[in-house]
Amino acid sequence: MPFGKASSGVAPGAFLPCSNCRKTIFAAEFEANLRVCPYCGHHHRLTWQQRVDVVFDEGSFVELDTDLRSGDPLHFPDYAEKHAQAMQRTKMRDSVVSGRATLMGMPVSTAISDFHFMGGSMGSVAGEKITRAIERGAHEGIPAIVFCASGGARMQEGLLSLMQMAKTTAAVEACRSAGVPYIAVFTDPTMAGVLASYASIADVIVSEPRALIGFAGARVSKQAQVSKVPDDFQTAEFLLSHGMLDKIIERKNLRTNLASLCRLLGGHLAAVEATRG
Amino acid sequence: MPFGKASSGVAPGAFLPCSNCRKTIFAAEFEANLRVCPYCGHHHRLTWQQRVDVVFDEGSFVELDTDLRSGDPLHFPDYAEKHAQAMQRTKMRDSVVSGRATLMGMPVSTAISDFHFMGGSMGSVAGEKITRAIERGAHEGIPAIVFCASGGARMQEGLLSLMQMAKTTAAVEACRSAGVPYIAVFTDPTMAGVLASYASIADVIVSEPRALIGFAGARVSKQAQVSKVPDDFQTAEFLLSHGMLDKIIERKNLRTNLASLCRLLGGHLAAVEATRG
Amino acid sequence: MAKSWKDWEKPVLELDETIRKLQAIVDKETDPERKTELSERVQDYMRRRDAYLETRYSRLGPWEKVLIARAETRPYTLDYINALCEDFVELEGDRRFAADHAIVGGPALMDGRRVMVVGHQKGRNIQERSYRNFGMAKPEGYRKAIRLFEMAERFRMPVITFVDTPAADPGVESESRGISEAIAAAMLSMFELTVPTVSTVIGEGGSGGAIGIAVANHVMMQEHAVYSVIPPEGCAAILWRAAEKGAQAAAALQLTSDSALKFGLVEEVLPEPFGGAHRDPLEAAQTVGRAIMASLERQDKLSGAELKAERAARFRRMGAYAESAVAAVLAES
Amino acid sequence: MAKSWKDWEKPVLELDETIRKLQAIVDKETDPERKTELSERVQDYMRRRDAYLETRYSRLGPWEKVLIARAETRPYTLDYINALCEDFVELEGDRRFAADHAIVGGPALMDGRRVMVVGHQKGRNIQERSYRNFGMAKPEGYRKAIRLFEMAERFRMPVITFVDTPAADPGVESESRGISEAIAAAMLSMFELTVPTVSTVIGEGGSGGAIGIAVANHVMMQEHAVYSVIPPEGCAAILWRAAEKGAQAAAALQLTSDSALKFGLVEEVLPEPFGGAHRDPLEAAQTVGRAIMASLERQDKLSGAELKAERAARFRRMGAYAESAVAAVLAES
Ligand SMILES: [Zn+2]
Ligand SMILES: [Zn+2]
Repeated sequence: MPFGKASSGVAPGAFLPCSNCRKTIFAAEFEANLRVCPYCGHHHRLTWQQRVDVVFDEGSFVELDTDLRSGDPLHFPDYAEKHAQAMQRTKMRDSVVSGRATLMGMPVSTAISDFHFMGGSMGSVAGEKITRAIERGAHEGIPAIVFCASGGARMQEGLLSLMQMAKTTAAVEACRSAGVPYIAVFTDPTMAGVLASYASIADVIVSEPRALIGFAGARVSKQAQVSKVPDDFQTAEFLLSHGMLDKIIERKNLRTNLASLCRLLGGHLAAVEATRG
Repeated sequence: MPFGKASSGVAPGAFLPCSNCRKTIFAAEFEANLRVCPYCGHHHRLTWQQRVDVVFDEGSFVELDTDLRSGDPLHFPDYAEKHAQAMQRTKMRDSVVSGRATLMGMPVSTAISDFHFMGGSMGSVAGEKITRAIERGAHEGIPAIVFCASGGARMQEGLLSLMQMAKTTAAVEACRSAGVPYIAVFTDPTMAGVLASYASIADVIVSEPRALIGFAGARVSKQAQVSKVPDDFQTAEFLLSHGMLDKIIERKNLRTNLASLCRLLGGHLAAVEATRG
Repeated sequence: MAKSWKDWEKPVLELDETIRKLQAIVDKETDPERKTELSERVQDYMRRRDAYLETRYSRLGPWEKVLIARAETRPYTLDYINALCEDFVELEGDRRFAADHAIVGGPALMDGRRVMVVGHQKGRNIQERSYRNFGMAKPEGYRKAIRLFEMAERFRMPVITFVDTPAADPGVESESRGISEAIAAAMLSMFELTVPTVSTVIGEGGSGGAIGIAVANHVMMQEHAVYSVIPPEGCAAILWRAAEKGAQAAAALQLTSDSALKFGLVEEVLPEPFGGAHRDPLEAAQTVGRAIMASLERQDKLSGAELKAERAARFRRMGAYAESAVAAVLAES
Repeated sequence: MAKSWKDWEKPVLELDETIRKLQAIVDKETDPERKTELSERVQDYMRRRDAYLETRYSRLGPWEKVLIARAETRPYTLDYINALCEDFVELEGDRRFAADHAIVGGPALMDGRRVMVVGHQKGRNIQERSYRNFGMAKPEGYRKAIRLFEMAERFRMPVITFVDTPAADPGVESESRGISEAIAAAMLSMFELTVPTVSTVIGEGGSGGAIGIAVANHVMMQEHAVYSVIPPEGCAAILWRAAEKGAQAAAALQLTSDSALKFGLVEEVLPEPFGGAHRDPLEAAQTVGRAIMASLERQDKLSGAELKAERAARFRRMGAYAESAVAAVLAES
């Protein structure tokens, strides 16, 4: 089983091929390198827990909104089973984990999508958690940082999932009105309904290198197009050159770069003002 | 002397060629047709007085700011002479005439550029008149309508002319803050420093057909470009298709269309509120 | 699985034609007796047609509603604007890149009120469809909408939107110019408004492309309109690798107006004329117009801050989930 | 007419080289007497060089200032940012069309203060120049600037801009995407700010491309910078159909810092180090930094509304005209 395909169950002494360049590497070295291939630089997907470890101060993350449970409002074919399987496999309750943490000492509110749970798709629970994480930033005056990893809206919850796009956008509006920094980090992949809502309207948007980012599945875009599709279409690099991103940041620099941004945008001040007000 | 080259001195019984299609037409018919060629539809340039006649309610225009006189702050070579000649030839004091009028009964504030005065260029006096016209709209709560016909900033007043771009923009900001409609009408030509300031940030921008509109002289743009230049480059039609204009309006419909816009945007209400406040 | 609304409408269209011809004969007939007899036949045909329509339209399935929502005879945004507005000045510019003809908009006078109207626009024939890009807006369409929303805010005009799009344009160009950002920014812009807002889904409410201009205080769907997170064919392609199972997916997605109402995602379902909006566009428009005006009247009583808060709260409560420690334990046991 | 600042700087550059070589010899010399003698020669060369520079730079004509303002060794925006800011995160996106490298910007820490820095950026070598489009920004550059201005407003950060552009990009693409609108909108955006603003012309203040990001409460020019309504060559081409008469046009346009100060169009002229900013970029940066901080300190005492009003009033009073009925009669008689 190549790296980047699963998140656990590999003995640290094992060595396995990179799913991108196929070169073989020790599991321990891979983990030490934050799951970035030392040969090809490919940033393999992280679980939410690994993301927490990479970015936040050790032991500072406190999960919130843990009692939220998904329903099956449409009794959509196979949804209940798929959801139960995903819960069992990932030990998560839905595709997003939200909470508080500190980033180089600064308190922040965060929501982290995990692609391993039903492709990180956004249904009612994911939408609610993201909304609360951004609102928490607005209300407490601490920067909100969201980590995106999602195929888009969860179709099994139908129109309810589409409405999560608007709901999360309302939270962003609240954060803007409060003058609190809101930062989005795009990771592989950030697609469709997630990209077309809270993700794309952050004050600052950064991405990990070579992440897949797009509105439509590449198949759909290419079908719809007579003209030539660029080689780097729907990659972070493509988006950067088209003005949609502010910066591409390697995983190892994410922590310090995000801390810089929070400090420069006054994330440390907003909390003080929120307590005052 | 073809039509569109001069604004007066032609006997009504005369007939002359259209400067665009070269077809011959009676002066009286030409004037009756608002100086639009009945053959090719070319909208020939108007003097400010003709513009007033075409758009506003008969006899409603009252000129203001008539005491403003240009200086020659840089003692720029030949400027004083050129300016004096233009004054003599056009009977204007500078390239812009400003004032109040009514448009199908609605009071409006207006500034009209006249290309016949030094190419409609914007120096200190033109900038001041445009600024006052827009400010008057803001303060009195009546729509501000500017008619553009200019080659750009007047280089003979140096940096002072460049600053008119910022000054007129400040007036637009005042109009926006006041919630008063501000409409720009582009006529042939609307260029450079005028286009890149108050003209392009109107709430609504309309243009006469086939007007020349651009930032750089076509010569400069084409020099700077390796790729192919579109046939309709820098025409009103080009700008419309590129999202820079809201509508192209034939001269004969300008009056009713502008009145519609003023009414729909609440121009008739703003005045009432301004008196209240 | 029907491919077009005409599949079941054919008998009706044929009856319509027969009635039309017969009526022409009636009109010319001079013999009073014969005239009466023929008239009765016309009446009879009409009764039969209406009976068919009544039965048929009262039991339309989700997929059939999809087909009706897509019908090329269904009234489009500009039809509603023309029917409901005394004055309308279309403003084309996005001030950024291009005029997008898949979204139209501008200030208008509706029932004597100044309003800002914005809506997706489809085309009826081949040229029109291409000109309107099949009602699929590009980033510039949404950016034009934002400009108009901001203008409405500045001049204190209610915002009225009409939703009717299969989806936002998914092409390479749209991606290059940030279709996702444009949709998200359009929603954000609507959340910022302090003027009344009403959105009506008049045909296809196609996922992100639809919600981009549907963030209103009051959202309505016409009886036979559909509103969906994904086109049913796309859903079927993903789930069952079979786009032709669209009807099945349409049922699973519950994309009809009654479902949306049931889940509290729209405030109101607007009844359509007998046999669908396309059989009587004027009546359809009047129903829509009355509902818009009624909502504006209600919203007029709220302050700008209240309107903004109500709109945010409206979307804030959407979602189907449980939250309690007990539910959590139960779900995991 | 000189074509480059090197035309008169050549003797200086040669002397620099001689001094450098001689100093290397001095450093290695072990004989104390010989070392002293050589040292004195170095000192003598330096005195002569400085005397030349002093005379030369105290009587630079307008055209020579144009050439210095364009010098490829002159410090650019990023040089000032690097010298003056402890932390700077460049943000590239315009969220519309493209990343424009002719304008750079982002939040930074300057003298311990959070500020938003935006400036034109030129390149030094051929690749850099092409990457930076010669410092000529396209619409996306100005739209990125607007985004950063709005962010500064949201997070209460002063806006610091550096102006250094021959002109906005005049190509067909820029026209297509609305370069005029972008410049005007950038000015409008600066007028809307309620945070302190400082702009410094550090090289070429080239017409619309410059003023687009120079709408500040406090505008400064470096001693040898130029600020003009039109490039002198363009002016000469229009007036005398001879672009090569740039020097003549430069004089007529009065595009130097002392003229701008005289006409009240800038608040402050910042002295440059001996022989120009390029001879001591660090000292030049420190002078700029101190002036920025002094202005921010003054502006800190004003409220947001006062800052906005002051900025509007600053530009409102610009212009040279007479106004009185008497003047009118006299002018016409
Ligand atoms: Zn690899
Ligand atoms: Zn003609």
